[in-house]
Order: sequence, then C-alpha cells, then structure tokens
Amino acid sequence: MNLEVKIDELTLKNPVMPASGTFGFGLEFKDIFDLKNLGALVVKTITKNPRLGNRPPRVYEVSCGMINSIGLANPGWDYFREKILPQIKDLNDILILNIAGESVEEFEYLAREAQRFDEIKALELNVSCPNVSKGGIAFGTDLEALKQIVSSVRKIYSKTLIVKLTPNVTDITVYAKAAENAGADALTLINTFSGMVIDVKSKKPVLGNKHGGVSGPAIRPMAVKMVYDCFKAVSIPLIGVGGIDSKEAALEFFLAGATAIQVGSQNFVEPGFMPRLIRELGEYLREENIEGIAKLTGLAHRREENV
Amino acid sequence: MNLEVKIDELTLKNPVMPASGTFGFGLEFKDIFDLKNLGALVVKTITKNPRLGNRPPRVYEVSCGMINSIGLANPGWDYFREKILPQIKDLNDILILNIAGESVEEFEYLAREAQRFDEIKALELNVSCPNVSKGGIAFGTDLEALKQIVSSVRKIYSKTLIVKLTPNVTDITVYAKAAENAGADALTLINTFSGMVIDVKSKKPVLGNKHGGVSGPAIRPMAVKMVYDCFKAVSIPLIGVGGIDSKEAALEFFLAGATAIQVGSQNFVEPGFMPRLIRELGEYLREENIEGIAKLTGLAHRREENV
Amino acid sequence: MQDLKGLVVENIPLTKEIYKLQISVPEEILPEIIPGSFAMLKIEAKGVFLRRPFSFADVDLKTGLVTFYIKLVGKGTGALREIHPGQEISMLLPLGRGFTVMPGKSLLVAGGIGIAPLNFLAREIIKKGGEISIIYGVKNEAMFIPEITKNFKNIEVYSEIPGPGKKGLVLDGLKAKDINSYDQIYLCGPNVMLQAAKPYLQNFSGLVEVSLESYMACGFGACLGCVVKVFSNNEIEYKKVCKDGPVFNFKEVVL
Amino acid sequence: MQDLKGLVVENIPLTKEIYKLQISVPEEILPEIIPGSFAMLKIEAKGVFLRRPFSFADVDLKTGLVTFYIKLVGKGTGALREIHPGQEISMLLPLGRGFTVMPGKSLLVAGGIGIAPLNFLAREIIKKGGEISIIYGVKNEAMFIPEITKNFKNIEVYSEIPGPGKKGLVLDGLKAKDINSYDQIYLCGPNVMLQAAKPYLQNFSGLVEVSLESYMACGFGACLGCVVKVFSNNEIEYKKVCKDGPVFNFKEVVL
Ligand SMILES: Cc1cc2nc3c(=O)[nH]c(=O)nc-3n(C[C@H](O)[C@H](O)[C@H](O)COP(=O)(O)OP(=O)(O)OC[C@H]3O[C@@H](n4cnc5c(N)ncnc54)[C@H](O)[C@@H]3O)c2cc1C
Ligand SMILES: Cc1cc2nc3c(=O)[nH]c(=O)nc-3n(C[C@H](O)[C@H](O)[C@H](O)COP(=O)(O)OP(=O)(O)OC[C@H]3O[C@@H](n4cnc5c(N)ncnc54)[C@H](O)[C@@H]3O)c2cc1C
Ligand SMILES: Cc1cc2nc3c(=O)[nH]c(=O)nc-3n(C[C@H](O)[C@H](O)[C@H](O)COP(=O)(O)O)c2cc1C
Ligand SMILES: Cc1cc2nc3c(=O)[nH]c(=O)nc-3n(C[C@H](O)[C@H](O)[C@H](O)COP(=O)(O)O)c2cc1C
Ligand code: FES
Ligand code: FES
Repeated sequence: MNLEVKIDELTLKNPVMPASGTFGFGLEFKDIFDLKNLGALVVKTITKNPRLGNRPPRVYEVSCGMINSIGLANPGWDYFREKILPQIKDLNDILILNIAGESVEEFEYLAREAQRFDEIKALELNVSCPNVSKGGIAFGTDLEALKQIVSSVRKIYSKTLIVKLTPNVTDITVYAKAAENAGADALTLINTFSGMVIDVKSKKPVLGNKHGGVSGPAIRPMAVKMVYDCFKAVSIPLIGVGGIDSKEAALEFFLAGATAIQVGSQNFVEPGFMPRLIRELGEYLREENIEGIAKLTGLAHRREENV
Repeated sequence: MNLEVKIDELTLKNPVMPASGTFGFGLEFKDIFDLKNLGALVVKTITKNPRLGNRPPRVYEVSCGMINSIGLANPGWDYFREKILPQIKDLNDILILNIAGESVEEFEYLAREAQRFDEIKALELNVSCPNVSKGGIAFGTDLEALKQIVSSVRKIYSKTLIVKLTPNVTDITVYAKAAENAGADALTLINTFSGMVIDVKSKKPVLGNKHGGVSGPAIRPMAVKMVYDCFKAVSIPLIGVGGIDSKEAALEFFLAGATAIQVGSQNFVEPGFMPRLIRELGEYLREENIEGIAKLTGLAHRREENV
Repeated sequence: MQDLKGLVVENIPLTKEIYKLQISVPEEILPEIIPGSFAMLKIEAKGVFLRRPFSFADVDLKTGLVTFYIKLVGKGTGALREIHPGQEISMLLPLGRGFTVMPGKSLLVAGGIGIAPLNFLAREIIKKGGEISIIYGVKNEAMFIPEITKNFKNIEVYSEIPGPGKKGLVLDGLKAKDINSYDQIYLCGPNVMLQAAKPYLQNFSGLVEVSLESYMACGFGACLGCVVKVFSNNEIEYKKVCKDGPVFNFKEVVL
Repeated sequence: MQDLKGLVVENIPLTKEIYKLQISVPEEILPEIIPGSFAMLKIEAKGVFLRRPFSFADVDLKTGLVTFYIKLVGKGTGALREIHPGQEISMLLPLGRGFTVMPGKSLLVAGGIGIAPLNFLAREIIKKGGEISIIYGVKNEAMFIPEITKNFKNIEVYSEIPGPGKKGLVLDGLKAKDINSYDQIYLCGPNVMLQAAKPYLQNFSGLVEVSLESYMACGFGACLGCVVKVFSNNEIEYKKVCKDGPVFNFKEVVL
C-alpha cells in the first residue's frame, strides 16, 4: 500500500505535513518522534526582518478549536538562514519554507534567497495571515495583489511554488484560479478564519491584538468545502488543512480533492498525532484494499455522478 | 434591571429571539415555554411558492455545531397567511416575518403582502441562505443585487426592515453599509457558513444537497468579529446570531455591538434555552448592577480606548 | 413533549455491540410513552453537540423505568455506554407518532437493533389481548439480544452468518410464513431489510407499519432535517420522521 | 518532553475551590521533574480542546506519584475534578524551565494557588539542606490549603478577608520581614501580587525568581502563544512562558 504523493516535481513519501506556525521549526517535536517520518517539513512563516509578533494574550480556546494572533513572530530571514536552517536541513528530505512579505518586493527578496538554498525544496507563500496589519490577509483578499505576488515570485523561483489561501473571501475558487494562472504549482487550503473572542469579565477582546485566526475542528466543514470547490476549479494539486484531528478528518480532505494534508492545531493537543495519522492511513489503505492514497483524491466528486 | 431594547420603532421586552428556521413557527415549542416570554418571534423563511426543500439527509452534526441543507422548505406565503398566521399571531406581540425570494419581484411581492398584515411587525430579508440554487446566497454576496433588493423592498415596506447577511463574504462591513444605505433599519448578523461533510464510508458528501450551512458554537468567534466590525461601520442596530449557547456567549455579542440576539441551533439541543437565557441575563444585570442591557451594546469598543 | 431529567438506574452490556440502559423517569410522563415513540437523549461528551434519538424498548408503569437497547455505532453511543447508575440524563420525551396497536394476529419483523421498539409493541399487543409472532433477524451473535427470545414464545431468530437461530435473512423468515394469516404487520430494521421486504408485502391487505430512522437535529419538528419521501394521496411529500413518524404506513414510504 | 499516560490515584477536594490530584507516572520520568516545571493535562470533556497546564506541587520518587493542587476556575478544571481514581490521563511532561535551587536561606512568597510549585520547591530546598521561610497569602478560607501549613515550620499565612492566619496581604507579610536576611527569594502568585511586590524587591541583591502563568496552547514552545515581555540585556523581548519559563528572573519580567 502506497502513501506516496506527488506535489509538482516533489515526491512525498506520505501526504502528511505540519501546517506552518503550528510546528515551530520542528525542533520542539524531536523528542516525540523522528521528523523523517513526515511527508514534508513546513516551517513557521519567515519574513525578511525579524518580527516580535503581537502583544499577548495571543492564543485562546474557542469551541472545538482555538484562536491565535501570533502575528508572524519570527526571527527573520538572516537568523533563520544562519542559525536555524543548518539545524533543520537534515530533519526531513523535503523542507518547505513558508514566507510572507509586507510588500511584493519582500516576497521577491525572500524568493530569491530561497532559490539559492538547495535544502529548501519548495516555497509556500503565506498571503493569508489575518494577524498582521501590513500585507497579510490584505494580499490574500485582494485579487490583483495576489496575482502580482505570485507571478513576481514565479519569475524568480524555479522550484515548487505553493500558495496558501485565506478562507476569508466570498469565493475562494476565484483566488485559486488566479494563483494557478499566475504560476502556482500547488495550493494550500486554508489559513485561519478571522474571528474574535470577548472576555465577559473584562468586557474587552481577549486577544492583545483584539482579533485573531480561528483554527481547529470548528473550521473543518468550511475547509473541506473549499477543497471540494477548488478541486473542480483548478488542476494543480491541493494541500488540505483545517481541523484535521483524526484519520477520518484527513480522509474527508482527500475525498474532497486534496493530494496532501497539513495538520495544525492538533499538533498542540497531541504532538505525536502526525506519525499516528500516517500509520493509520497506511492501515486504512490496507484494510480497504486501496492501492495508493493518491487514488482517494477527489473521489467524492466521481461517486456523485453515479448517484 | 431593564432588558428592553429598541430595534427601529419596535420596543422588545427583552433582546432574545429565535433565529429563523430553528424555531419552526413557534408551535413546536409551545409545550416547553410560553412564547410571550420572548423578545420577538421570528419565523422560518417564507417564500412566495411552497418549497419542498432539498433531498435528505439535510442535517448532520459537525464539531461543536451542525450543518444543514434544509433548502428553505416551507409551505409558501398563501398557506402561511391562511393557515399559520392566524395560529401564531397571538403567540408574541412582535412577530417578525423572514422572507426570501428567487427574484427581486418575489421579495417585492412578499413585502407588499406583509405590509397588509398588522400582526407582522417587521420583515427580515433572508438574502443569505446557502442552500438554494436560485437567489439565496447569490443575492447576499452580490453587492448590486443586495442593494437592489433592499431598496426595492424599502419602497414598498414601511415598517421595520431587517436584513440578514451572510458571513460568506470577504468583508461583511461593505454589505452592511450597502444594506444600511439602501434603507435597512437593522441588520441580522449572521447566517450560516458554507461547508461540507464527507462520509468516509460511502465516500460521498453526507448531505443530499452535498453542501450546507454550518451553525452552532463553532462559528461564534467569526460571528462576534463580524458584529464587532459592523458596529463600527454602520449606525443601525445589529442583531447578533451564531453559536449562542450560554449567557456568556450572548454577552459577547452585546459587548461586540449587538442590540439584540438570536438563538439558532441551541434551540434543538435545549428547547427551553431561550427563557433560561432571558432569566440569566436579568440576573446578570442585577449582579453586575447594570441598569439596562442596552448599556452593554458595543462596550468592548469603548473599553479598548482606555487600554 | 417535555425536557426532563431521568436518573440512570442500570447500564449493562448485553453483547459486544449492544447495551441496555434503564432510566427512571417522572411518573406523570409514563402513560404518554407508547410503542414507536422515542426520546432524544443529551449526551455530555467531547464532540457531541446534538441530542441522539432512541426508541423506547419498554416502559414499566410500576417501577417508572424506561428501557433502551442501544447499539454502539459512534461517539454518542460510545459515550452513553459510560454513563453510570446514579447519574442524571437530560431527555426530551415522548416524541413522535407511535404504532397503531390493533386486535387480532400481528406479525412483527425486526432487523438488528430494530427489535427495540418492536419489543415494546409486542408487550403492548399482548397486554391488549392480541396475538403476536416475531421474526428477529440479526447479522451475528454480537447483534443478538438473548433476553428478547425469553420474553416471547412465538419468535424466530435468523442470523446472517451462522449464529443464534437459523441461518438466513429476515426475508427468509418472511417467505416461510403465510403472511396472509396475519391481520397486520409491523417492521423495524435497516433500509436494506425494508427494501427487500417491500415487494413481498405490497399485496398484503392489512395494515403494515414501519418505524423509520433518519438523522435528526431536534427530534420535535423544528428543524425540518429528518424528512423522508412519502407517497400519499397521489403526491410525493417530504414527511418529518420525528413528528409525522417515526411510524409510517409502510406502503406509502419511498425507501 | 514525553506524551504519556498517567493513572489517577487520588482526586479529593481540599476546599470548596481547590482539589488535589495525584497521578502515578512511569518511573523513568520522575527524576526529570523539578520544582517549577509543569505538565499539560489532556481533559476529555465537552468543550475542552486544548490541554491545560498545571505545575507539579510535589513528586514522590518512592511511590511514583506526582501531586497537583488545582483551583476550580472553568470548564477544564471543572471536568478534571470529576476524574476518578483508576482512570488514565494523557500528560505532556515535564515542561518548562524550573527554579534554580540555591543553598542558604530562601524566602518563598506564594499567593493563592501559586503555592503549588512553591510547595515542591520548599521540599527540594530542605532536602538539599537549605533553609526556608514561606509567606502564604490567600483570599479567603476557600483558597487556603491546610496541609501546606503542616508540611513546613516557617510558614506565615495571610488572608485578605478574615480567615486562616493573619488578616492581610502577601505584601504585608513581605514588609514584616527583613528581606535582606535571605539569600534568595522565589515568588508565585497572581499578577496583582507580583506587581505589588516588584518595587519592594527591586533593591534586593540576591536572586529573585518568579513562576509566571499565561494562556497556553501547546506548552512546549511550538505555538508562540504564551509570551511575556522580558527586559534583558537592555532589550525588550517576548519570551515563551512555557519554554523560556515559567520561571524567570523576577527583575527582568515586565508585568
Ligand atoms: C427514531 C429513532 C429511533 C432510534 N432508536 C434506536 C434504538 O432504540 N437503539 C439504537 O441503538 N439506535 C436507535 N436509533 C439510532 C441512533 O439514534 C443512532 O445510532 C445514534 O444516534 C448514533 O449516534 P453516535 O453518536 O453513536 O453516532 P455518530 O458517530 O454520530 O454517527 C454514526 C452514524 O449514526 C447515525 N446517527 C448519528 N446521529 C444521529 C441522529 N441524531 N439521528 C439519527 N441518526 C444518527 C448516522 O447514520 C451516523 O452516520 C434510532 C434512531 C432514530 C431516528
Ligand atoms: C505554567 C502554569 C502552571 C499552572 N499551574 C497551576 C496549578 O498548579 N494549579 C492550578 O490550579 N492552576 C494552575 N495554572 C492555571 C491553570 O492552567 C488554569 O487555571 C486552567 O488552565 C484553567 O482551565 P479551565 O478550563 O478551568 O478554565 P477556562 O474555562 O478555560 O478559562 C478560565 C480562565 O483560566 C485561564 N486559562 C484557561 N486555559 C488556560 C491555559 N491553557 N493556559 C493558561 N491559562 C488558562 C484563563 O485565564 C481563562 O480566562 C497554571 C498555569 C500555567 C500557565
Ligand atoms: C498558533 C498558530 C500559528 C499559525 N501561524 C501560521 C503561520 O505562521 N503561517 C501560516 O501560513 N499559517 C499559520 N497558521 C495557520 C495554520 O497553518 C493552519 O492554516 C490553520 O491553523 C488551520 O489548520 P488547523 O485547523 O489544523 O489548525 C497558524 C495557526 C496557528 C493555530
Ligand atoms: C436547521 C436550520 C435551518 C435554518 N433555516 C433558516 C431559514 O429558513 N432562514 C434563515 O434566515 N436562516 C436559517 N438558518 C440560519 C439561522 O437562522 C442562524 O442564522 C444560524 O443557524 C446561526 O445561528 P446558530 O449558530 O445559533 O444556529 C437555519 C439554521 C439551521 C441550523
Ligand atoms: S429532527 Fe428536526 S424536524 Fe425532525
Ligand atoms: S504555549 Fe505554545 S509556545 Fe508556549
């Protein structure tokens, strides 16, 4: 039984990878499992300059999920390149660098840098973070900006280019098509939903930054629908993410049209979840006598026609 | 302690009402409590012609909520007027008729009819149902269509006009302002989030109509944020709805900017929830020594400035 | 309908997949509970939002106990299995339109956990002086409730794979009967069983009633979620399983 | 850090608001648990998604038991109170950077449930031959853990409203001491207490350590959610309470 999947030119030994920002740089998880088990390693978003991130509190629980306003806290590209990249480059064969910029130029700068490092196998453009005031989600909801970023980076970056979209739009397929046309090799669907929690005692928003991004099982039905809709709209591979906390949840994404999946918030609740999921997916294929996980991609569409 | 709130010209004895479609025509709840206790009675969406609704399954559980694809099943205006209105007109002083149309003309037709009935105190326009192929959410996400419906109905309907918006848009404040400018007296925020659940066994979407609308506590942080954002954007009263399942949840909406609130899915789980909520809100005001519930509206905004 | 608290009195496994839950409920409500009616139980567990519907499998007017036979299928029924005697449980009840109890000879056809409401119905028919025969088909040992066969004399058990009773399907049992010797027939079981039985009962002249299942959000007619297609008065209609049913005229139901 | 299953051995109420949870954990992990470190407990209850952090209040190397003192504040701590001896609980442990145990005379300043890690620290200091004094301030009777005062000789209790010990705040206790007679000071308590103590300890020349709380999603440095402002090397930085702390140099923390 075969867990291998292909994203553009990359062959992942299995379709399971961490969602950016929920796995640090992987180092925190080394005690729990061997990161070589993962299909790929996706790091926390890196920006050109270091970012402190938003003021705390930055995380809070919500019904069946959590809300965060980390605000892309990260040590910046130079520090990452010098101090972190050497530590993590051998943790997994496929290292995916997630980047964000406050301007097209910053995206270009980072793409140019990433292009130089063989150990970086793919870029994931975060045009969808709801927690930064400049850039962030604004790029992800502004169709023209999205096209410009993707096509500019495409010109510079010749390896696998993944674009991560925000769900906070009227019709995500429009953005998916735009990213595809601008040269994306794959899409990650989705980032967090914009939300807010108000503390009844203090009568103020709980988060220091007032609003944040909602993740976890609460957003899964929306994420699945977006993968399903985009599967019909584009022909590049989709990486599904949003509330995956079980084998069944992961399978929903494959059936909806995902080629691979990312695990986010569940990593906090169960740091050993990803290796368990990989094992369970393998068992599932065996039990169901399905030759490869890739056979599941988009199956919910085909079944429909026979109803 | 005063639970009274004003929505346009209407004075509600308390700010709690059912969300359309989760309370039938109120008749199913008569065994459980006296509907006179409610601030208002909002009925299931009525359309011009009867609608069977979508094929089953039409409801399913999701993490911290549910998904539905009822598809505005209803007996149509004529039946409603003849058979149902007489039965329910005395259940509560403030009867709010929720309507949807497949065209502007249908909205106009229903508004003209509603205008004739004194027992109907307000209209709530459902331009946001994700479960019908014609009209429905398309109106709610198309700014021009929204303006046209609201202004057409406004010309015909002189009583309180409420517009219920969909959350499935990039920026809800744009729609809120458009509805306000087109003559809405109040806004209901929000309808369900578009979503999908896939059955892993059958490898097909669970719902007969494939996708549906997600409601319940899962969507609350998004709903609260939308109320918060719209409170800054418009000056007409807001009716908050989305995942209210406790006094604390209701208070979040008031603090974010709601003048009144609606309870949806929780009515299914605890049919006596609304009278309990009304009682608990009264107790809360007493304990906190707050003179009236209206004092809470938007307080999270004011507090912020003092940080 | 009332929303009230019951007190769990017993919760024991009967087989690997089925357990029996007995709950003490307030006396006033007991007379309203009839065969075919059901309750929506509130299960306080991680990941369970909606209530879950279960048919009354028995009511004891003397002890004030109601019985449910529950098959383990997912998180709700999994969590409910852990509820302890002495714990309270919130229940909406009684719900739905029950069976029409009729005099004469009745044939009861149960598939799997479909035996639950038919157990109650059988007792009620006998109490009212009627005669019953039961065909009780199960998949395997794990789906077979032994105490059912102790309750009734005229009961035939079929098992899909060799197990309790004869090997075979419910339909085999039905075919072995002279169905026209009965005055009415009642069914409850999975859709495949109902579909198989349908053509076979089409010409039966008496009353045929079926208790249906469907996914429910509210259980009392408010959400319109639980509908099934029914063909009556020459019209296709959607009817609510929770309120117009769960018991329907078998001949009118579009399966 | 390990993700392992502990076995609940005891779970008893100490006051109306505080309970004591004792869990048996695998032997190998015990030596890694130091005062100030904590565990993230997975609570299987309706509406609880994230784990919850609790400081070790004691570790018994002989019995393999770890002790937590838990204050009832919301749904997680509410559900955890219902966990029974014999049930398993998933725990991530040990987490965080603990206290620096030093020789000489130590003053421990606890506010409310802040006594939990300091109880462990006090035992450890004594074990290593150090001397301790404890100031233990509580709001009222319901926040006071009687067994703490049995554990230690040099302990003074203050209660905000008349209750156990003297009436007064932790700060009153601090003022009554000649703090310069101590070699180091350790604190754990609510922010108001820390803020009040801050100016008072600013000139103390020895080590002052504080164990901080903050809202945590992961507890092991992956989410960057739990940060506090720290002023060190002339720079304002955000540090992770879960990994860089929860124990910090009190003088560097921006409260
Ligand atoms: C009127 C009626 C009477 C019933 N009587 C009995 C009975 O006496 N004994 C018994 O064991 N079972 C009975 N059932 C079925 C029982 O309700 C489901 O097995 C149970 O709800 C499954 O819950 P779960 O959380 O374990 O499953 P889940 O994990 O939620 O899902 C497993 C499957 O169970 C079904 N299901 C889940 N929730 C519901 C729901 N709210 N309504 C309907 N189906 C659902 C779905 O098909 C789903 O795919 C009855 C159902 C109905 C409608
Ligand atoms: C390092 C550390 C050690 C702690 N040690 C103890 C201890 O020994 N004994 C003890 O009683 N308490 C301790 N706490 C506090 C304890 O974690 C919270 O009281 C608990 O998580 C509340 O959970 P809840 O579900 O009951 O509250 P909720 O209903 O979720 O919320 C109530 C309040 O509790 C706080 N809280 C909730 N979840 C968390 C979380 N994941 N992280 C931090 N704060 C949270 C928030 O301020 C929230 O407003 C510690 C906290 C930290 C960070
Ligand atoms: C604490 C936290 C931090 C995150 N940081 C990032 C980030 O830096 N870059 C990014 O692209 N997405 C970030 N995300 C979004 C996740 O990658 C993912 O898209 C989202 O959480 C949905 O997946 P989930 O429901 O499995 O958590 C973050 C999410 C969380 C919860
Ligand atoms: C079963 C169901 C049916 C609904 N039908 C309607 C409807 O007919 N008209 C409408 O405007 N909204 C309808 N809604 C949306 C609700 O009114 C409400 O906006 C939504 O459920 C969010 O609130 P909640 O989270 O409290 O359920 C329906 C929701 C549910 C769950
Ligand atoms: S379950 Fe809600 S109408 Fe039947
Ligand atoms: S709680 Fe996640 S980094 Fe500290």
